[in-house]
Amino acid sequence: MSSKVSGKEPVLEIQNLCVDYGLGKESVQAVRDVSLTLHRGEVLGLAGESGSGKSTLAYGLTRLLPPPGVITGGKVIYHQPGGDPVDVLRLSDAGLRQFRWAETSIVFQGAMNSLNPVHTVASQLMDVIAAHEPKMSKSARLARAKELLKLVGISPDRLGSYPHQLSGGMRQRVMIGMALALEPQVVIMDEPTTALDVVMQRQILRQLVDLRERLGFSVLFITHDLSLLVEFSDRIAIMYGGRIVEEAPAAKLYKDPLHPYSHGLLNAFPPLRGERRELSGIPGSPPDLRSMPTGCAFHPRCPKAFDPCRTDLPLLAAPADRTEEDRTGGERTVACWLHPGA
Amino acid sequence: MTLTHTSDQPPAPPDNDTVLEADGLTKHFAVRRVGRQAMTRAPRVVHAVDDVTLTLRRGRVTALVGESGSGKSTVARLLAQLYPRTGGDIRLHGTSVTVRGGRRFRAYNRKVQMIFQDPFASLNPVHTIRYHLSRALRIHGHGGNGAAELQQALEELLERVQLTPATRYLDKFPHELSGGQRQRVAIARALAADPEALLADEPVSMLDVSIRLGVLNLLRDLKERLHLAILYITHDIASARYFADDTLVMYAGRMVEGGDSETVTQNPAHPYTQLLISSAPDPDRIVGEGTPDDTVDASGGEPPSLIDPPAGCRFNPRCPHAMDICRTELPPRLPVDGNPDHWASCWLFDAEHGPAKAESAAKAETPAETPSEVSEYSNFPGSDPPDPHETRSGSESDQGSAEGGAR
Amino acid sequence: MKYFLQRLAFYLFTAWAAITINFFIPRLIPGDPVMALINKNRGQIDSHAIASLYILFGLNKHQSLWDQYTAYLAKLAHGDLGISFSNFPTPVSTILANALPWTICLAGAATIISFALGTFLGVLSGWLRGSRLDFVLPVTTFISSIPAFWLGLLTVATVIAVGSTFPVSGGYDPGLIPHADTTFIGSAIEHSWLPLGMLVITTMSGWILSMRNMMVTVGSEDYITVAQAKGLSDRRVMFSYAARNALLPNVSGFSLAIGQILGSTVLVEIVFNYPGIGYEMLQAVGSTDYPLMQGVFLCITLAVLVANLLADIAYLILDPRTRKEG
Amino acid sequence: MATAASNTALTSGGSVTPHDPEATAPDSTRSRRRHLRFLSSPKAAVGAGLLLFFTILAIVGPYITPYDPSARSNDLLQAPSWHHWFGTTHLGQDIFSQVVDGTRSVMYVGFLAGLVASALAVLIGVTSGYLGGFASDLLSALTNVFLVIPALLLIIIITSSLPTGGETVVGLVIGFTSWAWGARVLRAQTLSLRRRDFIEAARATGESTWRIIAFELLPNLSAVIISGFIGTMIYAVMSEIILAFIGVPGLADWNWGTVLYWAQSQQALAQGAWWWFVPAGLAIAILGTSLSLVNFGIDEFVNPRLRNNGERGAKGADGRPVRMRVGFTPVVIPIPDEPEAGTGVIGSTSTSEDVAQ
Repeated sequence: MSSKVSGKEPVLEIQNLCVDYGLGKESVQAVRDVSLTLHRGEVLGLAGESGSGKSTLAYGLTRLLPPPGVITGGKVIYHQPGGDPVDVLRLSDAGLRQFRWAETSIVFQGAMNSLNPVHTVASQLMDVIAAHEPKMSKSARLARAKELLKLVGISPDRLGSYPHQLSGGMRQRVMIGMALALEPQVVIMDEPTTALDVVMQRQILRQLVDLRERLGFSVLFITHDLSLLVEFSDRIAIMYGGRIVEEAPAAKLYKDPLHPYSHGLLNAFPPLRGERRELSGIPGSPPDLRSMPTGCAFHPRCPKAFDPCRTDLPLLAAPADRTEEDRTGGERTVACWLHPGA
Repeated sequence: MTLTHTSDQPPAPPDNDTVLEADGLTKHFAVRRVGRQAMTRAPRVVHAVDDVTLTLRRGRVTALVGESGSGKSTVARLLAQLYPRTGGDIRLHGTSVTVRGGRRFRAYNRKVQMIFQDPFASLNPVHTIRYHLSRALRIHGHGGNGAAELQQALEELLERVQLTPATRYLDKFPHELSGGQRQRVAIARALAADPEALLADEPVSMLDVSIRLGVLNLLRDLKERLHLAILYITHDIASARYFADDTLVMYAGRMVEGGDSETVTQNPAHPYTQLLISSAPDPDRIVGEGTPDDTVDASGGEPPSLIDPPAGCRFNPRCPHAMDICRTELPPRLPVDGNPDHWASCWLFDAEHGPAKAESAAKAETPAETPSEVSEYSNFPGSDPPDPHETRSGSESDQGSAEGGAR
Repeated sequence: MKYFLQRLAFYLFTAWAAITINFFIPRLIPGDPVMALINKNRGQIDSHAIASLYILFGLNKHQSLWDQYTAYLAKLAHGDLGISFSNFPTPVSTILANALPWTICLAGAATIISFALGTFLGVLSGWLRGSRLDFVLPVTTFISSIPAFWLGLLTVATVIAVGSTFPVSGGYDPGLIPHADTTFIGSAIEHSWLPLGMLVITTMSGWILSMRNMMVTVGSEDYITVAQAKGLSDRRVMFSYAARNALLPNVSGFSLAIGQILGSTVLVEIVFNYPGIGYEMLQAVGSTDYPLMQGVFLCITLAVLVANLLADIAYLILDPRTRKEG
Repeated sequence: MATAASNTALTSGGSVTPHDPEATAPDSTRSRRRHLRFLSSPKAAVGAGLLLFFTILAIVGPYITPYDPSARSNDLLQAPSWHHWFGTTHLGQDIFSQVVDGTRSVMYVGFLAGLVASALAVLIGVTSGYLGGFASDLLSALTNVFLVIPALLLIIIITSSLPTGGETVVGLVIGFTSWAWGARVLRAQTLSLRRRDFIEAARATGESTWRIIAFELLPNLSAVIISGFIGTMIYAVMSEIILAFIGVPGLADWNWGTVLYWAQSQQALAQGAWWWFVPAGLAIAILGTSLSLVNFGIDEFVNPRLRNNGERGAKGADGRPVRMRVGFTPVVIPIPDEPEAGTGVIGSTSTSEDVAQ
């Protein structure tokens, strides 16, 4: 939403990350050569339809991707405040355990299934604290758990509840509270509100933005709902076919999308206001990872496709035709032959 | 098959003729009582749908908007006669119809067909597209005589939903198609009956964002060519504005507002509709610095339990304008701003009880787009403890117990 | 509590059903079962036994079926299961009272050990899927297909072949009199090693396999990924998150297993001449001692019901979703 | 025994969930046809092969035995030899012939009981799952009663008190007492399928109830039904052998259980005649294993989570073999002889040099 916290200091740098499903001949590439930087304190939105690789990217960079996912290349550099940068992909199991949640936490799509059904909310809030701060006393952990629930607007007498006793919205709040338990630098949100109703969605997002301003963490926000991202994030990256096709500050992307896919996505949401006009969405179907089109993966659906699109892969670069403006208003990149790099 | 014979039919009635009507439609699901409860407690029911009245007209799309659990899908299934109703009436061309399976059911659903939300679940994974469509054609007597005619009918059906060439799709299994293609097959299956009314239960919400509009546009195109009456059920009020001629808003099993889509979305009258619209994602909205974001809302915007719904207006525990009467008396349909086609079930629009009428009417004229308007809704849904179910156990766990009883 | 009462009611109903089935079986058999029995035994049955057989089978033509049924229930209520005619005139209840403790101890110990061990191994092999522990799968599949009694036969043969003096027969040393002293209990424990071992080995595989499958299935639940994302220790994720949830279907599937364990126990007792119910069962089948068979059936059924009730209580404790409303 | 298979089948019910459209992992198997696909699992293939072997043996067994299994000879209690592959009994009977001849009885009872139990399970399970209401509760209670009552003892009592025996009677009795497990699984599956949209959609299309059950529901249950059939077969084979072993009268002269019965009753153990009981027991174990393997194949087919993912032998970033684990996605070094990871997947990838121009 507001861009007042947009620092330029990187906190998480993804460099040329590649993620496959499966090994050997049967494998498909779900994320291809993705580089993305999350800055301290910002909300970076990641949009795309199913199969675009946005969730795969999020799980891949935390190494939480379930089998048969494998990471086949790249680096994920985490910049500790006041410490040396670490490559998350090179961490040992123990190192990774220590790193997780303390530095980056995740809120998953299905709050319904993210909480262990057989343990109370308190026990699940407390076990993560115990795992990372073993010296903390039990009463201190309990106090912290109470504090966390209050933070997300849930009455502390809910501590003894089991997940099934909470509504969907409350569960998602509990997850957000849990994500903040160790005051991480980065919170990754994978469609955190998709399963919720719009009213609840807005309340939770509001709360999140508010917490972000108070606590200063960065958010990687993943959703298919681009209209939501425009409203709630500082910068937006659009993924298609496992690659990032455009990245720009939210307002800029909304006003002047460069990639035809971004343009199509923005036009896929009928507006609530203004003129009622015929919209078309994007023709065709999202690509099949097993048989990706050559060249630009979007070209079979692209209304503006021309010759190089079918054969040559456009790389993400600052568009030559927008550079002048972008020097003043912040960076943007796009992977499209209509806007080749400088 | 039948695609051409629409023109042979007796003079087609003009558009806007009433096809299907629901009058006071009510559905209560029994909650299974277990053990001791059977003796001690009164029979408990989930008030899924209460007193829903709506009209589907030829060549018009009517949207039914509501959040999950508001009963909107139940309305569709009641209209499709898949569930028996608890009360109220369903009239097809003015004739009351109650069917429960058998021949009369087929006769009814030849006129009224349904499209389901999830195209990944609504097609049987073990059957080909050909099987699905042939069955639908045969059941409704549109299969023609012999294989050649059937084949022709199948191809025409698929062409209608823009799956061409048809032969490429006929012998595929559902899992070999994408979501959008499956939903088109599901639409083709509904069209096989040559219906007059189509009940579309969130037909695009499971599809990828980029292809949703394609399917909606297809439905609109079909509506125009075949003069279908369409009920479009959705939780996305923006898509209702885009696609539907009329929009009805449901909250907790009751209808709260209705009217022309443009009017309802631009001048929402009922506080719930206003909340819904102010909550919908809207990239045009600029959230200003002055937004009181720090008013953390304690309970979240959760709808009430339908087992024991609040008395009076069901929205009263969350309503910022709630008056005493809202907690006791059910508001009737009241016209909004003297517009006979725009109504709201809200006491604010009652001449006698609406002290806030002038204020809210003024508000309704200026749609919720200024930051101050938005901020008003950020803190109202129950920062006070109005919702008894919220504090006890979430409404979902109540439903859980209902299901748990049924096991 | 509600759940518990429901289950209790169900078990009472089942007990009634089993008793009633027991009542009807001899009455549904075509022809005169008593004569058939007498013929089978070539007149070796005591004439008193014949009379008691007729009463037992309810072939008393003067009584209506309902009267026979109520009389049968009344007898049962007094613990009267009739008189065994292979051990005439010992009452069936006496025989069972002597045999039952042996079986309960053997089957109970076998159930607990095999469940605990099998579940643990299943948790490990499921959690470490794709590791060297995968060999567990084919091995346990094979073992679970071996009848326990046959494994018992092999063991007995081996023990005899190697000339060991390890006890392979009976429940205690022949010279001892059943009594609660250390010599006797020591002897009883020593005699129970082999039958117990056979039971544990063969029934454990079932638990391993089902637990492994459940671990694999539960492993892809979101909350496991969340637990990993939280950086919890591997042990905590494995036990407190994965195993804890994977255990639930296994506990609720207990009713299937307990019957089979008791079935296996009966057979193993036969092989090891163990003085439990199974051994009596073999005697009963050999001499077509009908009252004894019925008694054994009722006894085992009741034992199964009690075991199931215990499993339900365990489930109640383990799954918070079932004890929602207290 | 059936425990493992049954538990999996019960729990794998959850796997027939609506397809998740957001799933990012492509299911490579989806593109293939479904029928008999479970045989692609090596476990299932081995199991099916063994099963076929036993089936053929059951058909031709009695015709290919080298000796009459009941015929006595002077070779008393002999160890396995060229003349008597599995040795002889105390009466000089050829044990190999007994085992081969006995296959038919075992397989027949297994098939018959499996068929009867499956038919009952489908009838009761699907009906109670689909219909709902009081009748459904009643059938469910009946199922649970039969599930809890120790069936083996019931079978022993019934068969030993029946005046006439024989394989058919034994098979029927086993079938009639062991349907409950299958019925419970089918009921659970039917309940979950009934809520699926395609059943409702079929109703909304105007299909009749019987057609929905027969053409929409049952094909989706086929894996579970087959799995139940095989589970019952394992159980029936075990039960018949146990019956024969404890001497319940009325069974055929020769099956694997009677061989064990004579071995046990003639003190084969004490005489060190291991050949008397080892072959029959092994045959039971192998048949049971083969059936279990087929069921594993079906389980993996129904519940894709159980399938092994990925290939073996790949090396991780730390040089050790890759093991797929939840929560720790492996980081794999691409195989060196490939110039760039995944170039094979994209038809023609332009390199960065191309773009730079």
